[in-house]
Amino acid sequence: MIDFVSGLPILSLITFTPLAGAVLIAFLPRERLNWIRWAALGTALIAWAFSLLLLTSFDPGAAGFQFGEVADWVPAFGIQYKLGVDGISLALVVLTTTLTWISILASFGPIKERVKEYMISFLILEVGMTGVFLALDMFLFYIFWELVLIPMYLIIGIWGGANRIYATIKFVLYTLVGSLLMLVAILAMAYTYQAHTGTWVGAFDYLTLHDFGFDPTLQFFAFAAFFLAFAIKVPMFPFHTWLPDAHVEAPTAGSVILAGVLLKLGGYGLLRFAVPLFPDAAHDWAPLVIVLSLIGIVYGAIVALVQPDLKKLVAYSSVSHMGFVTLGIFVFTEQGLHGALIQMIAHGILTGGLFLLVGVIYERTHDRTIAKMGGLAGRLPVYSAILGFFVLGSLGLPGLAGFIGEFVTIIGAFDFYPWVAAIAALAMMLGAAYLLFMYQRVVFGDLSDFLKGIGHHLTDLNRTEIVTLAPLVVLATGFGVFPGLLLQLWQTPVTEFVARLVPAALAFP
Amino acid sequence: MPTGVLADLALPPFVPFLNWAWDDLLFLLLAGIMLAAAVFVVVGRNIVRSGVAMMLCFAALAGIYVLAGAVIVAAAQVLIYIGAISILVLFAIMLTQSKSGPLSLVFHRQAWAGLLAAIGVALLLILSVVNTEWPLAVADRLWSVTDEVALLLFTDALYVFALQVIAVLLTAAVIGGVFIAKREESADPGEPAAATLERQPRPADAGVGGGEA
Amino acid sequence: MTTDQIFVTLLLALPLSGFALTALVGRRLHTRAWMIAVPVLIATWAIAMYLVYQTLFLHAFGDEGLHFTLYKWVPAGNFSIDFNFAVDALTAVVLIVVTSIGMLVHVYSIGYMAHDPGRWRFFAYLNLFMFSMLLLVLADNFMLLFAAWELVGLSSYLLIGFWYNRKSAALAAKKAFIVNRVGDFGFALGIAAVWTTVGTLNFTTTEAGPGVFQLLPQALESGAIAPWMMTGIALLLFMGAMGKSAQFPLHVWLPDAMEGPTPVSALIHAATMVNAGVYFVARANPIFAQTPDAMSLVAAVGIFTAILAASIALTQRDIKRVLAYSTLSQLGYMFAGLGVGAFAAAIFHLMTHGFFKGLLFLGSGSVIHAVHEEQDMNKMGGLWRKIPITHWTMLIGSIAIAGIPPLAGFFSKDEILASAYKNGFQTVWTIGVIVAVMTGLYMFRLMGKTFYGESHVDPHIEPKIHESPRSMTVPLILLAIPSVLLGLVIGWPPESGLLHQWLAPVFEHATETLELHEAPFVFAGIDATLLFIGAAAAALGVSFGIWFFGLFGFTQRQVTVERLTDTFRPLYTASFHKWWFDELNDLIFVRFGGFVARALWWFDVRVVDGTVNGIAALTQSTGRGIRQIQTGHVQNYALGIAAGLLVIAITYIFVVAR
Amino acid sequence: MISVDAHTILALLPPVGVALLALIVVVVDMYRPGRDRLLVGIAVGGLALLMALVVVIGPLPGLGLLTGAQEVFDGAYVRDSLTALVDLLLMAIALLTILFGPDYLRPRGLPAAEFAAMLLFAITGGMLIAGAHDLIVLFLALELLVLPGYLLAGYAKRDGLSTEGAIKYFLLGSFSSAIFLFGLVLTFGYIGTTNIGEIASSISATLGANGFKSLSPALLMGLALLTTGAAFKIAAVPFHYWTPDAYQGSPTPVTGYLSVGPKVAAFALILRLFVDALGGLKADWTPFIVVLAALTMTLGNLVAVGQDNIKRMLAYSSIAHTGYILVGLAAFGAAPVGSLAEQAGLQAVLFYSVAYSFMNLGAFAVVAALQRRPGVTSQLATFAGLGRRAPLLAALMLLFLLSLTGIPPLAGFWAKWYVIQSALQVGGWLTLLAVLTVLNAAAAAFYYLRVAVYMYMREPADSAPAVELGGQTRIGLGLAALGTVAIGLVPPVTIAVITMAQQAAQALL
Amino acid sequence: MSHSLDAYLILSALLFGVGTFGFLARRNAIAMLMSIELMLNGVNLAAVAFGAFTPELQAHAALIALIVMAVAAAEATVGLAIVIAIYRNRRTPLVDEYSSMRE
Repeated sequence: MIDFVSGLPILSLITFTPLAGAVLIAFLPRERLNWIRWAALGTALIAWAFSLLLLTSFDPGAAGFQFGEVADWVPAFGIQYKLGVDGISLALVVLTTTLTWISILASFGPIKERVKEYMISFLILEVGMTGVFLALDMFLFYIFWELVLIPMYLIIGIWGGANRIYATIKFVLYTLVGSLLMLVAILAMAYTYQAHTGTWVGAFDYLTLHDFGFDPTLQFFAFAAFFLAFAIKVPMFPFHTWLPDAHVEAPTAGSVILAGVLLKLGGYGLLRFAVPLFPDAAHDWAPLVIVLSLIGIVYGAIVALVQPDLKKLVAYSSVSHMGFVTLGIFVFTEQGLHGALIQMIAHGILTGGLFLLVGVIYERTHDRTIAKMGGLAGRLPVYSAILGFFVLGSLGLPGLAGFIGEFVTIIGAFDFYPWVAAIAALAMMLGAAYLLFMYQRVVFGDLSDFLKGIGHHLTDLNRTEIVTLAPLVVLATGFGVFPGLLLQLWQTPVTEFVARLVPAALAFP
Repeated sequence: MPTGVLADLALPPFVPFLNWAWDDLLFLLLAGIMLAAAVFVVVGRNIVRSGVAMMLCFAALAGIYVLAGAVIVAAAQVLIYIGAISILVLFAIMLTQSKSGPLSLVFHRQAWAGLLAAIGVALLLILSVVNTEWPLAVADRLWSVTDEVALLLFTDALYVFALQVIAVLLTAAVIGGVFIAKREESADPGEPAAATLERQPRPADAGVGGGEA
Repeated sequence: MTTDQIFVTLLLALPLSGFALTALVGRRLHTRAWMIAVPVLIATWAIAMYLVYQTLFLHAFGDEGLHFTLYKWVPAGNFSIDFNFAVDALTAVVLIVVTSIGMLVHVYSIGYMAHDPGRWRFFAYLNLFMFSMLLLVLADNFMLLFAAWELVGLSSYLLIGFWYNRKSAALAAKKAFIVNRVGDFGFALGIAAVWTTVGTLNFTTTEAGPGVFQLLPQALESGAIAPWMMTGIALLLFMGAMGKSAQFPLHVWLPDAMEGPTPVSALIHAATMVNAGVYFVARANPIFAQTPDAMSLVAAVGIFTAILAASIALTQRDIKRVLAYSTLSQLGYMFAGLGVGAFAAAIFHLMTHGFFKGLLFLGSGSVIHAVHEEQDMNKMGGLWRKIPITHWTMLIGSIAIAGIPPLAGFFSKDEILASAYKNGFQTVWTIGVIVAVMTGLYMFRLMGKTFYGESHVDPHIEPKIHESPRSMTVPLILLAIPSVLLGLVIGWPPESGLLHQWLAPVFEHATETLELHEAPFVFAGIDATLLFIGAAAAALGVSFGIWFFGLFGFTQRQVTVERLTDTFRPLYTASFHKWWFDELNDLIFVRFGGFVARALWWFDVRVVDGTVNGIAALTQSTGRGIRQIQTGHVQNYALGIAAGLLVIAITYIFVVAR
Repeated sequence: MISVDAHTILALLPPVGVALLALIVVVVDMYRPGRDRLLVGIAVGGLALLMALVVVIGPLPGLGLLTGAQEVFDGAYVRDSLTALVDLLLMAIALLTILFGPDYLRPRGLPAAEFAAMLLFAITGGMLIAGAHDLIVLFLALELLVLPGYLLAGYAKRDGLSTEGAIKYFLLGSFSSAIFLFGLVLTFGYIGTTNIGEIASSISATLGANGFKSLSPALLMGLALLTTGAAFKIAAVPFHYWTPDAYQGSPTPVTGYLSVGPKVAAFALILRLFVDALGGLKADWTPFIVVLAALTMTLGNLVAVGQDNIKRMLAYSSIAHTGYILVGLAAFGAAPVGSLAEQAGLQAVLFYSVAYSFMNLGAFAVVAALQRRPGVTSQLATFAGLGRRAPLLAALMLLFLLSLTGIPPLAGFWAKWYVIQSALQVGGWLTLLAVLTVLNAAAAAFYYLRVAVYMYMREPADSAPAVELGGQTRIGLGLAALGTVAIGLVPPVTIAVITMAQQAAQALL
Repeated sequence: MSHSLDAYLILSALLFGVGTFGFLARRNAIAMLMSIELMLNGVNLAAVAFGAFTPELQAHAALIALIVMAVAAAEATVGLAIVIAIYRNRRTPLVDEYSSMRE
């Protein structure tokens, strides 16, 4: 424990440092691209450093939330500015801060237009994402949740590809439908609380509501609303179709954050809010959610097999991988949850890396069509090797983080119901199939004519790109070999989570 | 017995042959004139004649007001409606050079639907008033209370207040009306030479142009 | 940590660091890229031998062997998996094969890969493979073993696809990985089932707590799980073994894997990795022993693979493919051995086969090298004088694999067949004997077509043929020695040789459970008869081979072969086309699977996304529709208001007030 | 006899002051014609002064010389918290409109004097509506509100569209006035009074004991006529037809005013009529409000989706917002008598009106600023590339649009928040209405974001003229933005508005 | 008949209805304006009728009628001003030709 951290509003610092940076950048002259870039990177690095500081001071053994910060906000409704961190949110916060600076760094080259707006958007995006993970007040949570939307809307819409407007509007509308219904549910929840206790105090407080115990009808509908919001974000089948579009059109860094953090918001929401607040409803809904997760896992993988576009392939692979997250959460076993969590982190790291790599090749060739690629191994050996690393990580190679996520989830799912695990495990085969198929076509063979036409622009990774990728490689390996680093971080909340839910454990069929 | 205005006249109590009260006859007569004139107002092809018919209608209505004992209202009706509003309307007709024309110019294509709707509204109104027991109403109508009206107008706070509001209203209407109706001597700078009309939909790429203000 | 524990750790750390170093700096070493990898491997081999010595000869770790935990790997609540190792007799035996052949292949590769610009990658991958393989052998729990299992798959993938600009290599690598994944799918589920049932994944009982091999039989006994569940678990686990050891129907990847450099074929696809399945089933013998149904299935799959592969091997023209199918066939033997309960015999065959098949592959590599990367046997012939060391060592290997006494193959193979017969699997035995005949035939077909008779080598290459460098021939010679002697040294007398003594504690319980009453081998009666039949079958096969394809100066009977081929044309075609398994797979997975995937994609775009877009479009078109009521005509608007008034009034008066 | 005491003067001072201000403007213009800046100064200064005066007079929460409702003129006019709130709001609306109006009018050769005078007269009417406690006063005030409105709509008298909008507005408005008037007379004839308090007590005492069932057909007819008239004024579907045409045709600043001023006043009218006078019958009129609300928001949004003219789009959007506000009224109606939810509903109506005024006026102010140069159309294409051409203006537009969408933590979000919350407090059918509201809000995001798409994601036309902002427009925009942000984000402001709305709601009950 | 409230009210309703019809059916702006005047007169008639039959309301009703007249005058002023303005632009008094803005 470092003592001085306990005196700092460290969570607010992490959350709002990027905002300060955004304000700073707003005052920088538009033409000074490098000032803007470095200011953004510096801000993100400071936020990252704060998050690491938090990590060092965090006590994984302690129950409940730590480093809490509370201030009244709208006392009329008992709305508070309330932040707190437990192992689960801590891991995701650090993932967020890490991926943010990587993304910003990765944008140095590709983003040449309206750099100022871009960096501001990105930093505000970070505020929203971090805030979602730290908020302990339903209202505050909702604010941060929506705050994420606008910067992402701009990032896709302004700096995206040809069909970006369709993609970004689809993204926003889809997300908005879910989140607005969630708002209704939050309000209904708060009102029910108020009607029962006669006071608004605590009506939005997560911890209070957590122990309140809502009646079944409310649980049913509120869960439905929460679930919809989060399922869209995750995204679960059949609410996933915004994802391929958004990914294909988003700029590289946007894709990285989208896949790396934004999807996690959904998973986090499910396990932090939807399930603990409405345990009975969650229990009733679980079979449906599990079935959808399984469909997502298999379906996403199969559809990924025939994608002609690299980004679409990775996008559909996200659908498949995130299926493990929802599956893990809703089997209500300790292993399932552990698996889901580590899968979230792993997916963030690995898919983030894949998108960075796709971005690298896109920047050089202005194309992502798999069929036009081929033979990169000879020309871009480092690139190919690192792509191979992420492909293997993504298909769940032991030793890398993705394996732990999938395997532990399968264990948890098997504990719940063997056939569920069996179907989920199909992803092992299908994942290998589509990823290796892609890898083979892109990397192996002779250099394609299209790539030959690129000429000397087709260069291997430069130093910046390696700097952006190296941390991801290290993390993916580190968490694959020492998953305990993560697992022990969130052991306490996971235990609490499972204790609240007694699953209807089915025996061996 | 005839009451009201007709009470002073030495008339037989009932209309000969019809056995109606005189004021009933008068009422029917006026009502008939009024309705006929009103119908003419709305169906007449020549709008100038419509205007004149409207004056007739208002005049007949003034008579009915008298019958109903509201002499002051009748007087106001003559002054305001016949004297002011109708003349205003006629002026407007002249100014806009509205002429008579074929029916297609008079009535909108959906006039039949308008007729149905109007009949519906009228029917509903009639049905509802007929089927209503008016709790405050007395059996027979009362005689004029002109002085009371005057007294009320200047003593009842409500009407004093209303009068002030009407004053403001008329002021505003006059100031605005004059502005809108008055012809500009010359086009001001920046004004498009001739106001052009903008039709929807317009090509999406038209960034500039058109006369829409 | 004790010294032995450090050694075990080093056993893994050395090749891993070798991999890392070579990957990082190997490129700058140019032709000396081997300079990290090979010494590392030699050191590894030395340590392994030390451990083998400790385990097998000094019995230093007792019957249970050495168990220790490096750190807690996956502490996911009560799913708590250690990074732990075990060195017992079984491990030690396999270590001998793995490290010895591994070391020799490394040395061999110095010469073989000398002219390949990618050699640094090659050595890096080889070291990675050795690390994975050693981890697989040393792992003391299912999950760690599974991890290693996948890692060897990865190394195999990398090495098969080593010549990445060859499309066939890339495809073969992908195929190998994916087919293995099919097996791993079952394996993973099996592991999940094990954990769900007993709550641990540790193999054996240690201080840390009871292991699976103790708990599962207990659970069965106590009725906590039904027998069919036990069978289910065993079969799921066996699925993994089938994938890795290329058993029917997951055998399709192995022949294609010959796209890799020949040393890889020798090391991974003949001597070590493909044996992992055998090793694992032997390791899991306490589970399999509980479920006779599963055992029978293992035996059936094994022996079917044996004859299937042998039948294909008879007609292949590519020298490495013949060896590949031969490997399949021999692996089939091993599984047959496992299935009939002859665990030790299977491991015995694993050992001997490792050596002689490694030898054969390296030899074939030497041949291919000599004829300038030509693999078609129809373009060889008469090479025995030009590359004598290669020829002689390969001849030894061939005799060994054919099962001619007293070479190694004879002992191991016949032990399996004899056990099959004695344990009541007469069918297995019968087929096994037929396969033995076929083995002799296809091996000597290979020898004949390659080394004897007239030369069909390209005349341009013919004069350039020369024996391989010493770094290649020395390993051949070193491998030839155990191919000859190993059987006699550790396999005699049958069923109670040195190997059996070593492995007895490992398979003790299984043998008891299966109630195999081991009558000691006597050189008479049924034992001798079986021994004789085995030897005779081998001799018959070899004779046919020599008869048809020659030996040294004996002439080949081309005409006879052709007549024979014509007579059995349908059979020949089937064999030549490998019974159309690739075509079948192509149909099912590539074509049908592709169709399904495309259909789902269509579904995704048109139906799922179509619904989303449809809702949006519907909203827009509804909006466009409703817009029409805004006609721009005041009268229309007024009519609308009047209609609204009517509706409200009528509802007020006639509905609400009613 | 009439007694004019200090309280009467205090109570009437604000509307009288505004009317006088209008006259002052006219008179000053007579003697110093064309001095727009002076006029604007007078009007703005006067309004600011009067706003301060309202604050001084009260009754506002914890403020004002008047502490409770002050009835004057025998109860014909009442100054309570509702009056004070609406007064303030209308004056703020007028102030903003006068600020950004002249910059638009001047280049078109239109005088500021009549504009300001009409505007001030109109809001005098609106302010009188807010305090009207007698149907006659209500009607007169309504006429005072709308007659200058018709004139303002046709203010650009040489422009075909402006006059077209004006005549449509006028004809339909007069039609509806006649309808309203008939309803008034029928009510008068039946109940025998026009005083709202007396009507209310009469209804609650005897007539409305059994709801509509106990009413005579004539009174029901009267109510139907009143409902229609009122629904017309707030532009609820199906009485909304005039809105798009009038809004589109009017000079843009006028459109801005029309979209908020008359709407706020009309809602004050609805509150006085339906809550104050007919509150006792609410069980029977509530279903109609529910249907109206549902129809209004849905139709408004559906039709707005396809619009290419931003003024027309915002017109439909304003229809949709009317629907949202009606949800608050419906919540009041459906809530049990005397419950907190009743108050919450009214509070929501008022809060929404406040928030809506600022953001909608702001949006129109941006449009007006863009159209400063005559000839610039209000087609969406005008906005193309605004993010580059005028970043600040674009950012403000984005702010207003986001607020209209209901993105937290802007004012519009809180507005929706209250509306939904009040609906949820009641539960039952109102929950469905709340859900419909948020679905509508999501659909609305589509067209609001479309503007953002044009601003940020489309390239400007080459001929796009530079955008210059007038000084007054700047101030106006700044104030509107300040309101939009502060109501949402600055707790004291939020609380102040909430409390005002709350007290106003209490005053009505 | 003239002694019955209903008679007056029916008459008022008829006048209102005729006005409504005119408003809905006529194309000329001024004719529509006149129709509105008819409607307002219908309302006035109703007000006067109530006054005539209700002692307490008699004077009030008359005042209401007067007020309505004043409002009608103001409306007419404004309306005619607008009609004149649009006539200047469009050269037609036919309202349904003012449909530049729709949908």
